[in-house]
Amino acid sequence: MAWTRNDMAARAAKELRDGFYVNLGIGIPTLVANHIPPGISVTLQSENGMLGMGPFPYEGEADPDLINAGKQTITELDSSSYFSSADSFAMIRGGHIALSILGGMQVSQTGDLANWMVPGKMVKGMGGAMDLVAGVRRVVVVMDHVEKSGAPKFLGACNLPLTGAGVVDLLITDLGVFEIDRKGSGARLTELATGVTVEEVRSKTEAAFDIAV
Amino acid sequence: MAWTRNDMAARAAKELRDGFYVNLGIGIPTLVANHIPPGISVTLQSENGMLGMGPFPYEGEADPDLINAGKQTITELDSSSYFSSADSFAMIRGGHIALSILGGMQVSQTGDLANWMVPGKMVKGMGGAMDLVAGVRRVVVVMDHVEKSGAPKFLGACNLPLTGAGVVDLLITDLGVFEIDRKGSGARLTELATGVTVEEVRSKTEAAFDIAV
Amino acid sequence: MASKLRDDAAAALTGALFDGMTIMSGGFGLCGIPENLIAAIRDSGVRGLTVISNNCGVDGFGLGLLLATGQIDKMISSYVGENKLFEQLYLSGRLQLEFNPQGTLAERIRAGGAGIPAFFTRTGVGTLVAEGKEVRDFDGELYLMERGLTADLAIVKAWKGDAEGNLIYRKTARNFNPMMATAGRVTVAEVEHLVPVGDLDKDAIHTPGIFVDAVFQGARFEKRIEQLTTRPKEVA
Amino acid sequence: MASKLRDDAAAALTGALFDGMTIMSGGFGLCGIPENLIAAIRDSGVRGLTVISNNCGVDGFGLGLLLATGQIDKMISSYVGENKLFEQLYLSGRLQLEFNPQGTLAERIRAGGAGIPAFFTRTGVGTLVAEGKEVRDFDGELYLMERGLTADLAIVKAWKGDAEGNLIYRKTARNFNPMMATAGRVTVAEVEHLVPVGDLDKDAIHTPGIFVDAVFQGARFEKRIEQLTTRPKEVA
Repeated sequence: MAWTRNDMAARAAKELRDGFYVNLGIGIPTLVANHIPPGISVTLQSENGMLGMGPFPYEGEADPDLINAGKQTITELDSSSYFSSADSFAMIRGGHIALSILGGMQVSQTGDLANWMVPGKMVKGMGGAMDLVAGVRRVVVVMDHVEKSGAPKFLGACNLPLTGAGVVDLLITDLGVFEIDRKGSGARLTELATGVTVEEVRSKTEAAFDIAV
Repeated sequence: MAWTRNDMAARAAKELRDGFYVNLGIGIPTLVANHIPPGISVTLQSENGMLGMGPFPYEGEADPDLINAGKQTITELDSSSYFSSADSFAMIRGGHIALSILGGMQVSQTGDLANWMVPGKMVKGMGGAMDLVAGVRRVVVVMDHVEKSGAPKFLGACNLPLTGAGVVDLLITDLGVFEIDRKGSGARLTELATGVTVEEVRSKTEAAFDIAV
Repeated sequence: MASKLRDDAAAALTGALFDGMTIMSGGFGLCGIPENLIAAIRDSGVRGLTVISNNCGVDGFGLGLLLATGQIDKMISSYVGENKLFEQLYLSGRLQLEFNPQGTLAERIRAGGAGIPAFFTRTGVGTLVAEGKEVRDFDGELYLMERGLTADLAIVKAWKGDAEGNLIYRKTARNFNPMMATAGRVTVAEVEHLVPVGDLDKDAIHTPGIFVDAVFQGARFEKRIEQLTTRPKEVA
Repeated sequence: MASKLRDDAAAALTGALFDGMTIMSGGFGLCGIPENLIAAIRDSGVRGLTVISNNCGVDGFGLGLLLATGQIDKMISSYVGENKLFEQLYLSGRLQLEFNPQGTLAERIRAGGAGIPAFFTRTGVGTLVAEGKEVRDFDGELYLMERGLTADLAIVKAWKGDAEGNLIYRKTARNFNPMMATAGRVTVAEVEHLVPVGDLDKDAIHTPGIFVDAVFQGARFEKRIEQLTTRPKEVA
């Protein structure tokens, strides 16, 4: 019985620490905001140029001048500030964001990430993903463990074009959690989803990993 | 009868055009602001981070948070704006300032300028001078034609450490005006101060120059 | 001083357009885009454009208008394809596309306006983005060299502006507009509110007037929302 | 959230000081300098400092205080020597000095905070500043490669700030403060007016709180004027 999307988001939320500045990607990472542990306060950055993202606006109160990086209407908080996209990515590239949680298509055992392009399909672009994985201090990827076809997504080496090489610190899938050493010393399985066995993970994984559960 | 400091400033002011954004150095260049021709409006930039410099404040109204690049108290205008020093020099380096008028110790016939350092004397630093001559679209130097000792200051090559190489477009001295080609095609004497002869200029100049008066 | 004030978008663009030119256009998605200037560029009929903009609008709005008329030859963007037409034009080879990571694009434009011909960034090392670019080790880390970007024309949209060209943007509509204002050989700004010189807070001006060649108050702003997301009002 | 608010300069610097460290200090001349933090650094007795600051204060004020106590080993500046002591220390070999053109210094700090390890600039080509640096041709023009600058600690001074660390500077007291706030591994800010979170105009915040680790309201600000220049009041 693997983790649900919400379970994965809840697990990712455990990576948050009080006072963290965090950037959340589209999809499951967005759900992480619903699972922030009590007593912990984090500030959400939106890479188009905002710090201190608030929740969606009430019906009828959306402001076209206030959107997040997913182009959704949002709100501001008392603590919010706005800045240009150049200043926003200076913040990201300069290592000022503590944590980025984003989705993935493939992750390799050395922390490579592919999540922006499938050759042969229409390419929409990498947006800010390459900057985020290159600049943010700690990168957590949340993704399904296998393709719909059953093909593994945690690989020895990605075969899709990379978003970044050696950039992932932690991989959370529906089957468990892997710590990855960016410098190439390998991956370790550190947690299993409820009812999932090491054997199941092994059978669905191409990447080499040590067991530390 | 050579030009006075005020004459030189007045001559430099003729280089101003309506709508110009201008940076004026310390000394004679500062006097240029007193000679802005009627019908011409220019905006003065101060490289510490201000556009639209106003005159000195009235007695008793100086604001310690409002100084120019010479560290003098100044005032703002309705049109003024403030920005960081990084943004200020981005403006300068990016070629957005039309004209810089500054003082010089030595100028060469190829437009080299030395105005920041005399070896053996205490060096106070170049401040923003190197950025200004490298970034501003047109650079005018105003200086006495010779040293107090009588030694020429418009030379074949500067012997003082340079502020910039091939950066001066126009040289105004107490004896006349020289157009200089930055690309090295030479200097031309285009104006003589009242009562000054070409022979006098020649005798007090080391640089080679054509005559176009 | 010769005024920078213009009556409308067409007047503000007079003399600034030519076939084959490069135009930077501010905005992120449909947020903070120069609506009036884009429409005027469409109406001008100028062709063969290279457009530098983070996105390319949607069908029938924003830069999508210039796709529909076939005026754009090439886009330099970080994320596109919010509209069907873009995909058709691209797949049929009628539209060239250069992808830049969003932060690299923003920094390239900032560098172009700041007189910096090239800089190094970690972004894109080991990816397709690195192809053909210099990779260099600084203190044991690898970085790519990226070049500054300028354009023949930058079109930007601000919330408030004055006749000196001083501009203030609002909330996340700021995005790429301030850098682009610095990187156009000619920069034209449309504002929602034209205010008297002196009304803007001098410490809060985002774009000093030096960067702006022409400014006008937009006739009307649609300010379309791309993805309306809301929550129900809590009942007391 | 763990508060960034501190009672005073000494509390704000707790744990941030060590001998031999590099400190960036905001301000241009005596304008916009972190007066309270400089005094607290003097009182801490920390030694062997490398200080990055455009200038080095005057005798008895600003960074001149740290010269008087011999705490500074090296300055990285664009213009110094407004005080006699500086000259004495330098000429007697007790103080090292690295000159940077003012714009290059500002940009190096901006780059350091922005994750840019190096960039190219025309400034200084063909001068002493170019010694030992890579010179490179871009499109027929020569440029120098300059490196990004960071520091163990950045001390900045703002006009208004809140407990989140959001800062707004006033007039030309802004100068080097915003870039330095981004380039310190630890950044401490002193403000003239501490205001409730939410009071600052969100579009006008110069330094978002993410860059600030500790903030306090300065006990008193002398705000000394270096060169008082005035004109007589016109009589009506």
